[in-house]
Amino acid sequence: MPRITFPFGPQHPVLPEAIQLQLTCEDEKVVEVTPVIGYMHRGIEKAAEGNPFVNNVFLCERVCGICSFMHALTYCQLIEGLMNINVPPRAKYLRVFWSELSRIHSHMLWIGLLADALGFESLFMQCWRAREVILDVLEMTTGQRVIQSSCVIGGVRRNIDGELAKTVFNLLDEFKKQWDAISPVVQKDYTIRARTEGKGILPKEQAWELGIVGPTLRASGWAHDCRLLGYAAYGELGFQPVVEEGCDSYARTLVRVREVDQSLELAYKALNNLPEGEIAVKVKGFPEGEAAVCVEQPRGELFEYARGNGTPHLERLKIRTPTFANIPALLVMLPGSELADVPVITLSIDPCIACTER
Amino acid sequence: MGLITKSRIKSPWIVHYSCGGCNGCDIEILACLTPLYDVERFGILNMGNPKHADILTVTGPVNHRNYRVLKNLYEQMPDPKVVLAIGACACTGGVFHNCYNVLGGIDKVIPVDVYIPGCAPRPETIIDGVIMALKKLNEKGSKAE
Amino acid sequence: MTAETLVGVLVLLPFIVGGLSFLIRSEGLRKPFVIAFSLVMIIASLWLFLEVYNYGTLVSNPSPVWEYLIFAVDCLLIGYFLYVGITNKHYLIILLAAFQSVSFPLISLPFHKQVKPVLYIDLLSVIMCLVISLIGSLIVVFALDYMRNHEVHHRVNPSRQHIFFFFLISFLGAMNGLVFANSLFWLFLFWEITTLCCYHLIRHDLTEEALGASLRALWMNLAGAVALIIGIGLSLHNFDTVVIQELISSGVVGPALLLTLALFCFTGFTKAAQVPWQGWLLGAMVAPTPVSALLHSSTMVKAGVYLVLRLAPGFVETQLSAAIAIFGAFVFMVTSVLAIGQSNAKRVLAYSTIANLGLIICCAGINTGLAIAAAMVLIVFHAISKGLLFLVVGTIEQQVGSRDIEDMEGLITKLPVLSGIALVGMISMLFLPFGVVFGKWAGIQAASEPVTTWFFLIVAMLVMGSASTLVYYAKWMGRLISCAPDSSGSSEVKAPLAYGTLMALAVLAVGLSFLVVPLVVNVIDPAAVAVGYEEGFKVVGTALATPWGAFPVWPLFVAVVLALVIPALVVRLKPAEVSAVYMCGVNVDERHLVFRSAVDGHVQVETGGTYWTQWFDELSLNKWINAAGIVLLAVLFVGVVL
Amino acid sequence: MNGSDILMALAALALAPLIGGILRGLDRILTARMQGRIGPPLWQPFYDFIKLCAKSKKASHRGPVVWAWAYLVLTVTAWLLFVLRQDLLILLFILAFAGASLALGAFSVRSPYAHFGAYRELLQMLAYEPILLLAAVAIFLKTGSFMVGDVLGFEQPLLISLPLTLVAVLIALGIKMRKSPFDIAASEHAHQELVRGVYTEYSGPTLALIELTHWYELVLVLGIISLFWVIPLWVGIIIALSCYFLEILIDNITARLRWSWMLTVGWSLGVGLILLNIVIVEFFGLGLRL
Repeated sequence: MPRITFPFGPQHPVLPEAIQLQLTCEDEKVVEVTPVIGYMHRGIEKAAEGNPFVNNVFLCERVCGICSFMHALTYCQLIEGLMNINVPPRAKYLRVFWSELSRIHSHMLWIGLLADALGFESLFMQCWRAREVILDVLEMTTGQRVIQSSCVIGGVRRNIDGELAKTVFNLLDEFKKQWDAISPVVQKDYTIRARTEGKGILPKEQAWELGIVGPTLRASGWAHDCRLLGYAAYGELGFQPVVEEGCDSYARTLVRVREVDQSLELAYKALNNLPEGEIAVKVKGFPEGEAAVCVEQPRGELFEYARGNGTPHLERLKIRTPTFANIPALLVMLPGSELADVPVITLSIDPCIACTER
Repeated sequence: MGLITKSRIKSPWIVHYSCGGCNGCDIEILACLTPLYDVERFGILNMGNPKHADILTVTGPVNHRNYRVLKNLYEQMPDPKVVLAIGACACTGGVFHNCYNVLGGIDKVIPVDVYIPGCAPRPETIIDGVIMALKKLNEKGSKAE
Repeated sequence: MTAETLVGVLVLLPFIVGGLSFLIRSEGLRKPFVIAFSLVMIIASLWLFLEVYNYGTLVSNPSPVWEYLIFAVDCLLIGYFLYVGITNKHYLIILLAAFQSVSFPLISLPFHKQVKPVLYIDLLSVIMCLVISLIGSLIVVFALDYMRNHEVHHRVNPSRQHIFFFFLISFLGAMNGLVFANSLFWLFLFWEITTLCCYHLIRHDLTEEALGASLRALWMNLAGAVALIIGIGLSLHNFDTVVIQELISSGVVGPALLLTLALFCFTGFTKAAQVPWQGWLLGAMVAPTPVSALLHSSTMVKAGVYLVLRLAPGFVETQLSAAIAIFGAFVFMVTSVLAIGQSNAKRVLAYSTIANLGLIICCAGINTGLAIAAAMVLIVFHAISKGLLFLVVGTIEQQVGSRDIEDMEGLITKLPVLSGIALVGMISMLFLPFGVVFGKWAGIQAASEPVTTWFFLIVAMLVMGSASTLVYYAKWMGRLISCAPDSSGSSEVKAPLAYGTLMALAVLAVGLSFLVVPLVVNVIDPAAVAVGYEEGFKVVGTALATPWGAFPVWPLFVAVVLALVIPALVVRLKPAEVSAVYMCGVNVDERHLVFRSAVDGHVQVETGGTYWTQWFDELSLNKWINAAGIVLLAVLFVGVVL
Repeated sequence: MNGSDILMALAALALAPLIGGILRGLDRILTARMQGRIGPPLWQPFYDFIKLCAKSKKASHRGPVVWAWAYLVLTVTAWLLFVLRQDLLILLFILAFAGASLALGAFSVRSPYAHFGAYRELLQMLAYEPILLLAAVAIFLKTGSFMVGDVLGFEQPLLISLPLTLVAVLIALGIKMRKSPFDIAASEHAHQELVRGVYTEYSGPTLALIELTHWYELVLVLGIISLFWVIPLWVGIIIALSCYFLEILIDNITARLRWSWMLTVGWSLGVGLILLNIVIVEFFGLGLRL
């Protein structure tokens, strides 16, 4: 059987980021996949050791520009754990609010990219248009569109109250209106289903064995979500993870679609139940000892570990990002698929290479 | 204004390469295509193939592995062509300036025509940068003729 | 020289020369001898053509002594087939040959009527004769160089070329005899001789595969011959004649006649390797390439379609005719589809041959003046182009060491002349304004006329087959022209005789296409008229027109010259304008198709071909296709009786 | 061919790219509007074309450039055959030659992306060729001729008796115009696994050539559609333009599907509809034959 071996990336129109998949096809069927990374590696963990620990918030949130808030949140929770800081309840609720908005904007972005890779241009445009509303909320409440820098050690930097809260509610309503028009299309459209159903199957058992995380895992039938740990205000808000049993790309799409609804609900809840009080506490001293923290990022479990030695500089910072855990899933899903499905399947784990390579 | 000049200014096709940034700028470039900003109004298309493109937009700092990719993409573009460094990292290395694997801004590898600062730059800024690049593109084009 | 002498030369000379070249063991001596023979054949056939063209149909009645000779040779042949069956323990062959050995004397011995005319040589016959003698002779000349190389490659010692040339050259005589014959007994004899030649030429290399393929070819062809004998028996029983012309112009079209004709057509289908008989032709591809070119594409398999075409006037406007058309169109479609999934060049050509024969049979089944003319056009041009393609593939195989299309990637840089000729051959098979596609065009036009109830199925199958043809040839052409920047230079070994033949055929394919107007108007149309049809084509301005369409010949040629020839001559790139291919930015350098991959390792780009095996898989499709073929054949016979 | 024919051919040569370019411009504006955007100016395709012409040449070797010329010249030939009211089948065969040239141009570079594109281009041709050829046959059955000239002189509108054929031709049109769900070999936008497939290795002036050819092709295909209502001709043109609009609409409400789906639709639905139409016309006498 004649073979076709070629590079898919690092620069490739369907990949917004630089990763290479070295593909070997027979006919249009993929028979071998070798993921090649290193095109985006910067060395953030090492650089973090050289920076004062307070500044690392800004470095960490630039691990990934899409879920930057989550990265900042994780790092802050890590240091707060290390230094036993009690974050005020209002800050916790605000953190949930921004986390969930980040999740919405990330999922909307993803649905758009999926539609784009499928050649469904108009859906891409509609998703991104709706996403702009969320970005407006983020910009209004934090001052920036994509890299908000609103989370600091000890709390958050900005408050949401009064007129601002009203505007935010209006914008969220506006988003909900747009989203309610988009979401049935994503779920029901014949062409989207034809392209995603049964593609990139990740069997339930295998998903667990490979240590897959996030929506990819939940689409294979596991109710695993770090938010169940109850960090920030999640313990008080209460929620059930979204689970799908389909194990295919369509199920992963559905998980994300339903998570947008869920996140919106959580955001409303968080904002409605904002406790009164301070939004940050002052940080004194330097981190010492070890701590680890898990946060559910849009792509799955984000794990950070730090060791402090009582100086302004951390001795070690370790970031394990969800995409790193999910790349093995590609090696299960891609072989045997058609070349036309490679973008769909690759996107279905929502790869964030900037995260993975740090 | 000659027909060629006018056409050149009205039809900038873009190829985008994400060097080693954080994605923030990449999604802002993509956002430029979408209804709120709609750069196709200016004839700007994201082609995804260096052989079709006039403008190379680069985000993120170069590192030891991707500088060859960047160079190769630049070489594959037919003349006249311009390069846009989008975001602080692409301009200077930005927040990653002290990372061990980062060489710095992309001007370490290829000539940059327009620097667009910001972390991440807003879509409006990016569009502004592209318009500035067009002037340079036309200068290069006329010089070649 | 009278016309009858010419006929004698064309039929008997090959046997004599074949016998002599069996005796001449020296290659040096054989070469000029065979070349001279080829010239004689070409001249004689042209001469005969002019005779018939100028003075009309030629009938000839050789002395009755020949009848005895023919009977004797027939018996010998059947006996030999029986012997082959027994020595190979091939029960099917034994069965078929035994049946023949009983039935043949049974029907031929009691028959004592004077057959008149024994030979009936009209324009259709001489067109076939020209194809056989002209292309056949060229292929024989080609074989001179080819077989020497072949034996060097396969380390055959002592040489077995004398056996090869004996059968190859004698075959030409048999074919000429076949197309001239009007008596069914004569036809039967020559039919059996072609079967014999085919059998021996396929098994020439004596490999296991070759032996198996030759036996398969033998039993399938014998099955056809059995149908022929039954047909002759029926003809004798019902009409008391063995004269083809009498049979088809008897005027009474009843089930008895139709059944006889259907049996003959069935015989034709086996020879033309129509579904479900395609297996023997595909197997026959193990034979040396000149055999594939001569027997299995341009001439012997044409005997099958010739027979159908010859009989076509006998079943005009019957259900049999419609059934034949549907059958032919079906074969055209399915074999074209099957060819898409093939990577063995000779197999692709074999499928393409079967498809084109199906198309010709379909035209014969449509059975209007236009359709018959289209069929003749196809016979002529297909013979040239396909003969050329087979020879090219053979030559490529000798130089590259493979007949796999995958190994022909980028051949245009390695073997520029040969690949150029191959491209000309394929373009002439595939695109307007070249002859084969002209025939296809005329065929579709003829099929569009609702002469039968099922015409819409016929035309649908024709267009689907036509689209499939485009795919597999274009794919192959794509392999040939696919160049990498680091391709090495030419390494061609140009054997003069082989290359000369190839050039001649390529020129013939293009030149005759250019002359299609005079060809059709002066030869093909009169040939169709001579067998009793109305004129298919007329000339309107510079175009060749059917009643419903027009084929502007030279404007299309101008277009093709402007489109391909001039750009190919004019377009040049400066060194500064040459750039590497797009490889996602990880090219290692400008000249090599290598990219950087994991841990900066260098990986060679592979660009293997695509065959869509999940759709066009031969094995899984075959059972359906064969079943459908059998059903259609059954319909053909059932339809006759109804 | 007489003087007026020559004049007409020259006019057609000059006008087709103009009309095709404007239609493409309209397409881009309409597409943008359907996506909630404003879109480029109407003349955008011409700006793109001129800009591409002014770019420097780059190619792997001369093969693809030669085939690009073949693609252009053959498509123009088909267009001229149409304008000079020649045989529809010949026209379609030449168009097939042109399409194959595009694939061969992609084949002639050893680039995996171009090769994938070329293979898919061939599959596309496999899917739409039978539809177009059969449509010509259906038209023949109504009008009694394959000549465009005779079709133009046919009194009764073809659409009345051949509506299903038009639907089938719409499928072919979608494939030919590279619109979703059929933009399998080369999508309008590059965000596809093949990096624009057959066009990957074309750049600058050669890409402009191909763009120009697309304009001719578009006008030709719309011209063929307008044959469905020739008296008065403006109705046919309106029908053709509505079909074009419909394609743009479908493009915007569907994702790209796989080649196997396309082939199934082409060979079953496309061919089936025309056959059904032929059967209805021929055997149930809806619309008498000449």
